[in-house]
Amino acid sequence: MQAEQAEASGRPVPAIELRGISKAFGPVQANRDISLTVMPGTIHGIIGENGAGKSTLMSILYGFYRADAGEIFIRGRKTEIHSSLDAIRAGIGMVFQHFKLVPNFTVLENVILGAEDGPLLRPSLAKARGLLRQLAEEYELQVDPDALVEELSVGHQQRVEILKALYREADILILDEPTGVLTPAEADHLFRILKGLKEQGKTIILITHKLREIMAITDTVSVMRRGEMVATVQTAETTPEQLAELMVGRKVLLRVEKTPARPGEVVLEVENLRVTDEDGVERLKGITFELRAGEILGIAGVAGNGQSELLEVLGGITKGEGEVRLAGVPLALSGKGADGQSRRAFGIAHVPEDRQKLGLIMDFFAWENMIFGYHHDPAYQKNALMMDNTAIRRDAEEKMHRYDVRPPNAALQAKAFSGGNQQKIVLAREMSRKPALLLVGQPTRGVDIGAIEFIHQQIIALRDQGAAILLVSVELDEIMSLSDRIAVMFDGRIMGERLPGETDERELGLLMAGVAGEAA
Amino acid sequence: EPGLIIDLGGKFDKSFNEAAYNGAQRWVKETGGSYIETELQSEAQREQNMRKMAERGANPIVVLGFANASTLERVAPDYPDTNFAIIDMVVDQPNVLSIVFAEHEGSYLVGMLAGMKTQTKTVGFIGGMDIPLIRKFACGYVQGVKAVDPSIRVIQNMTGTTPAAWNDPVKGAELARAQIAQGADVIYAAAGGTGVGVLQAAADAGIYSIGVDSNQNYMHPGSVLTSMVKRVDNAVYNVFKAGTEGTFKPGFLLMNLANDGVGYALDEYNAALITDEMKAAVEDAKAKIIAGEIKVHDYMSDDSCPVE
Amino acid sequence: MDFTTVILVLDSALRLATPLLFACLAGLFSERSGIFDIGLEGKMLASAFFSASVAAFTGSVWLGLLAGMGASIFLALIHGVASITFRGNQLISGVAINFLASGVTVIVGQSWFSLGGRTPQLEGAARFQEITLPFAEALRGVPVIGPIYADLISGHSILVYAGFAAVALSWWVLYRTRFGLRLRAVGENPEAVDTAGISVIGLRYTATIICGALCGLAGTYLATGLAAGFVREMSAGRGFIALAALIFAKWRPGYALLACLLFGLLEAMGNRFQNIDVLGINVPTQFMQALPYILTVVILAGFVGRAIPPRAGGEPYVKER
Amino acid sequence: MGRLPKWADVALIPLINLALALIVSGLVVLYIGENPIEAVAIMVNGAIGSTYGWGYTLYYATNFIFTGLAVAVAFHARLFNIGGEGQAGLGGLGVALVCLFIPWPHWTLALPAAILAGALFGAALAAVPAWLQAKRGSHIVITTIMFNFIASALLVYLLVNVLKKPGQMSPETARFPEGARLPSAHDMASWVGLDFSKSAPLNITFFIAILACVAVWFLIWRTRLGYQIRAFGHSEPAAVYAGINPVKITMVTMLISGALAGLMGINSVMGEAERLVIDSVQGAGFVGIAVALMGRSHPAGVFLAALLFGMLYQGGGELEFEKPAVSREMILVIQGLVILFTGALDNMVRMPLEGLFLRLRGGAR
Ligand SMILES: Nc1ncnc2c1ncn2[C@@H]1O[C@H](COP(=O)(O)OP(=O)(O)OP(=O)(O)O)[C@@H](O)[C@H]1O
Ligand SMILES: Nc1ncnc2c1ncn2[C@@H]1O[C@H](COP(=O)(O)OP(=O)(O)OP(=O)(O)O)[C@@H](O)[C@H]1O
Ligand SMILES: [Mg+2]
Ligand SMILES: [Mg+2]
Repeated sequence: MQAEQAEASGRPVPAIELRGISKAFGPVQANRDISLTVMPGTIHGIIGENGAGKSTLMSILYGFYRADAGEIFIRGRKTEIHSSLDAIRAGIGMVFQHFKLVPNFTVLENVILGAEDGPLLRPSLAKARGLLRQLAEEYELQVDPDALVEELSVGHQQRVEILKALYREADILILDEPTGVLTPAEADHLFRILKGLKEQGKTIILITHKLREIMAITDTVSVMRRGEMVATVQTAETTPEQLAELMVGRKVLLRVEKTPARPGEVVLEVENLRVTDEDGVERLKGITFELRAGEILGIAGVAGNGQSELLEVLGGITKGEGEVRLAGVPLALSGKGADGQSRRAFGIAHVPEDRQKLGLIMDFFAWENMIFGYHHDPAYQKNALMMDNTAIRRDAEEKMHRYDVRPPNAALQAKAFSGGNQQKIVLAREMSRKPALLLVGQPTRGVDIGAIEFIHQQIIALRDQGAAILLVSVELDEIMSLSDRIAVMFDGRIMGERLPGETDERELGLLMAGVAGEAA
Repeated sequence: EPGLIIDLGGKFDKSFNEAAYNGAQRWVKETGGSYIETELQSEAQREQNMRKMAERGANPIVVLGFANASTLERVAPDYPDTNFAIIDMVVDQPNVLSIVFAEHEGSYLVGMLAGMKTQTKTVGFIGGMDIPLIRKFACGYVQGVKAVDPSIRVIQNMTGTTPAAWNDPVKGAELARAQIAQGADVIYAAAGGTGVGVLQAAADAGIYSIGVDSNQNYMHPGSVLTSMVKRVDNAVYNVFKAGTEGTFKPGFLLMNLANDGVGYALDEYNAALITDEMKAAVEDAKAKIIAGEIKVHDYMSDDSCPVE
Repeated sequence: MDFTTVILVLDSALRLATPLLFACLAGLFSERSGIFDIGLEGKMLASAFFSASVAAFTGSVWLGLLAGMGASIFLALIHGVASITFRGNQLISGVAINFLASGVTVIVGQSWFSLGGRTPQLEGAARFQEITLPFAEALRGVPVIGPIYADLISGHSILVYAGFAAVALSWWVLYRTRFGLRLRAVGENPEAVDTAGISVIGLRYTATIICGALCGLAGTYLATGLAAGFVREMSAGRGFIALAALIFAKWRPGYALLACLLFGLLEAMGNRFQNIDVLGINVPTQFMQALPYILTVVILAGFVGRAIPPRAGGEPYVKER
Repeated sequence: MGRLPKWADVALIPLINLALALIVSGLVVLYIGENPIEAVAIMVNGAIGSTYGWGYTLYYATNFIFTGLAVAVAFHARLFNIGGEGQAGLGGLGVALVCLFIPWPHWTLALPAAILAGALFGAALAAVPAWLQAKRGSHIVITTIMFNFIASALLVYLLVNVLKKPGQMSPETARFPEGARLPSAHDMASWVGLDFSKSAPLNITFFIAILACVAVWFLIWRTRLGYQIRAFGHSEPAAVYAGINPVKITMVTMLISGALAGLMGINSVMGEAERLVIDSVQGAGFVGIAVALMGRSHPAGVFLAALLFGMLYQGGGELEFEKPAVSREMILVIQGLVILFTGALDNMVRMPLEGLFLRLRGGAR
């Protein structure tokens, strides 16, 4: 009925229209009376701080969660979406923030899961193989159909998710923070794909924290804050500053303010460092560099080129060979002393890339997490046997205030915090001890811009207090704006070093792609 | 009102406990009396149930099984007016009657039958757990077999080392098959519920088996050669009867071949299997044992067996 | 050890492996779907009892089989309701089912047969008889192959062959059908299944029912194939051994066959070689009886690496925290 | 933050669960032709109606506390120790050896030595599976199952061939000498002038069990080792990141777990039987799994669950004694139902109840 009206009036029918959607998780009101209209054949961006309710809203649209109230119209028709099956039937596909793939299945198996043609697999697999090849060509979505998903890079896993949606003939595609885990090159590639899809007439909803991306690719953008939809504007008619303000409710600095570095003594010397993984593959093939006090060395590179291994071997998590000296003292790379405890005793702090898997115990309280790794510290012991929980809590609460963790309640479990705040807990723990060397991986992954600003300020403050900082990030922006020196890694080697003022993204991009040296 | 405490194997273990239960039931049927009965569920209940019985006024109280001895030793003095009877063990207290069976003698006789019946000169023995009581059975059996022909081989197997050893007919059957494969054509099972499987496997393979404790001849007529009966039922019946008639005498009672406390079962189910010569030979040996002319070595006397 | 002995030991191993195999496959389906099941033992016991009872009543082992599977599926559904619908602790539910089965079988058995929880001995058509395969007798004389065919391969109850078929079928279902794909997926990442528009609950219940059916076969074989009637607690820990075999097998049907055959073989050897002398010293029976378990540990430590269970195993699927 | 008031969470729901379990049990009791209400009365009265009942209830509970704590401690490191049965058996052996072969002048000296021996033997049996898990990745569930069998074989061998009094029928050791006998509840009550049933097997070990609960609580939630155990249990990669050594934690946790199981020997072997018999554990190792699961691996929960199981054992025993038609298997069924309803079907009651409270609160607002 509505569809007919709209057609009669000559306006195009919205691809999606949400009216009055509300959803509560127990006491948390994740979505409050949200209305949203997305026009067909457009790319519609959604931004908002961590926990604003973006993912929840999209999960409702996809039938993963059930809304407490509200209506959904797809192409003008009121649609009941009770399960993902309903959404798939309505032509909606979704790429979740945390991928929903079966890790030990092949790409092909993941793609056909739930969309098989008959009770036997063989015909489905054959058909999917053909279709996948076709899609790959059409949209630059190349991925080996027989590879195990767990062995793919994150970028490729994402392609599998997109292929899954396209295989189900989705013409409305929702992507939740798709670039959070991608390298710039991968992100560019994704955007090309999205543009291609748009040209085919598909509708795309894109959730992201990166204003640059919003500006670059979307047609329309909606802003969410604390469960509510606060604005929807045409991208062409807005600015990043304005969006940031809408999101956070105050003015945000989008550029990092820092003074030039004043490097001091050499703190870390790494010589011919090698790491071989369990399968016998050499991951680090002889790394050599130096890092001084009061200096940030940014390691750029496409994920999977040895940056993770570099952090892990320096942090004492994995074994390696070669020579590493901290303030002149050699560090054990295998056997006794090659563990996280000893590294911390040396004053090495480590903010791991994967905060949920390594940096935190999700079921522990914030105060327990605040001493994780430092549980031997005499300040936390009451006597030879007992830990001093009162002191630990007090210490934790103080740090949570200082690092603006929200809510500053040390008695909550880590999993109760949003991603950005989880990251702040890890940073508070590792940075507040004034380490001689800070290893930090992907400090702002999945973190909203308000928090990014804060985290960047803290890292620079620590540098200015004289710490040496090794920063690994796949965000070239972040590397460019924070680092005092930039090293680019490719295939387990350092391809070259640059000063941020004397290089640009293009040159770094070439180095990251393995195009070596001065020729670039 | 007499009392009966059934041991951990359970009332229907197809052998020891069940025989006791049957004895009590026979007494009920014949006298119309009633008695108190309880089954142990755990080791700790031994003392609990003995005391409860006594405090309830049960008299006499029959406890089954050697495992109760040291508990009874402790409990009996506290109830001097109550009479106790313990089966399979000697407890030296003024109000306790200890009833012990000469299982080795009965086993000797069935061993002879096995020795005479075997064509392959190989017979088998399957016990539940490798404990002294079972060795006592085995030792008597082997002596009987060797008395017929010292060249006959006896294969001995035990079922296991956990309580499941007494209730695993599947394993019993498998052990029997293994023995059959090694040539055994008569197998004596002294393994509680496990024996059910032994008897079954023997029947399936068309060889002979020997039951234990109760008369199990009826289970596979034509295949169960005989059963080494241990008249626990008689013991319980007699104690109950003596108790109610006021003739209960504490002390020591040996149930052996002489007083039909043990023996081999002969009935319509196995009549065809036991020839007259076999029967004569066994009866002869039985008489000699009673007369003391044949001494069957009791494993318990020195924890060893002269033959293997 | 001569050739005949080898054949006979292997023959025994086959029989002993079969109940383990059914139970192991049962656990495989359940755990592959993400439902841990330590109640295999109880389900086996219940099905042993009900199959033997119904076979005793009706004289038909096939009706017994149906009853055994029915009883086992019923217990499996209790497990399903507890762990799928009510998201209870799967280990607790399994433990409870073991207790229930131990008790109920004897109580009901006593009230039906008054044989102290035993069923009457089964005879004739109330039991699964051994099947002689075609030409078994004719080929017996052929050296090597003859005895292998006639004594080892031929002469088992139909359920033994069904056990082998079940392995192949399980493999095929798991890796070659849509259902298998979804089942494997739901044990690894139920969210992937859910977002693909498939019911996680439906899949898990189906797996649970298959688990029940297979445990039913295991129990039925115990009571009507290997033995001829039910005796209380006759499963004698085989459900736990099957669980061990499942881990050993890394949750794969082919390996499950190998693991169960290995356990069967170790037990058969333990049965066969209980009394041996080593250098004139008589090895205690107890040592020989413990040997299968010791060897299991040795093999596990020496040859089998880390076993990674299905990732979503043991955790109820909860969408909203 | 919970959706239910605390009192409903800790008291109301368990009580409803228990009631449901008893109702279903009642149906089974009806089936065999007995009066279920009378049956419950007998059970409750038998379990806690007299010092005698308490004496047995708490004796059983003591066993279950030890085996339950053993499972619980291992659970915190995400290790599933099914070997409690064997570890407790071997612990009993250790206790027996110490009591038999050292002439103790007084129990106060014998007890610490027996504690040490029981713990040591229990830990020793857990050590091999622990080491194999830590070093070789051999699944601890399999290895501990296997070690139960190995332990029972060893115990049977020793009791039959080595420790048995010669010429004695039963495979059990001699009774421990006077100096190695623990004071029973009766003795202890008489020290303070109270009267306690003379026959109940409850003994001083009960207090050791309570101490063990406190010690485990302390270990898990107050010490650095406990912190490391919990962290390792929640996430092994994170533990490695924090410099916690997986091999060390696996070993230490399993040794503690085995030692706790081994301590059960103090109660059953030294306190009650005063000799080592075959199968002295009697399935308490397996009950310990249920106890730990129902107690949510928390020492207080383990204590309560052990108490509940103690009551079921003792009350069930009385019921079986009083009612000839009720067999000991009936008690297994009741236990199974209690485990099922209170442990696994918790949400069946919780979910509707949460809805109810939410509506009540909403109405109040
Ligand atoms: N399954 C859930 N159960 C309970 N609370 C939830 C659940 N999912 C989300 N929430 C809560 O709902 C709120 C909105 O979460 P949501 O994931 O939608 O935020 P978001 O905008 O996607 O944040 P981010 O940018 O960090 O991804 C948060 O407070 C979150 O903690
Ligand atoms: N405050 C500290 N900071 C860093 N390292 C420390 C600190 N205190 C102790 N360590 C190191 O941690 C290791 C273990 O410390 P310690 O011996 O005090 O505890 P522990 O109880 O033996 O450890 P665990 O609980 O792991 O057995 C040693 O290598 C020690 O040097
Ligand atoms: Mg989100
Ligand atoms: Mg230490």
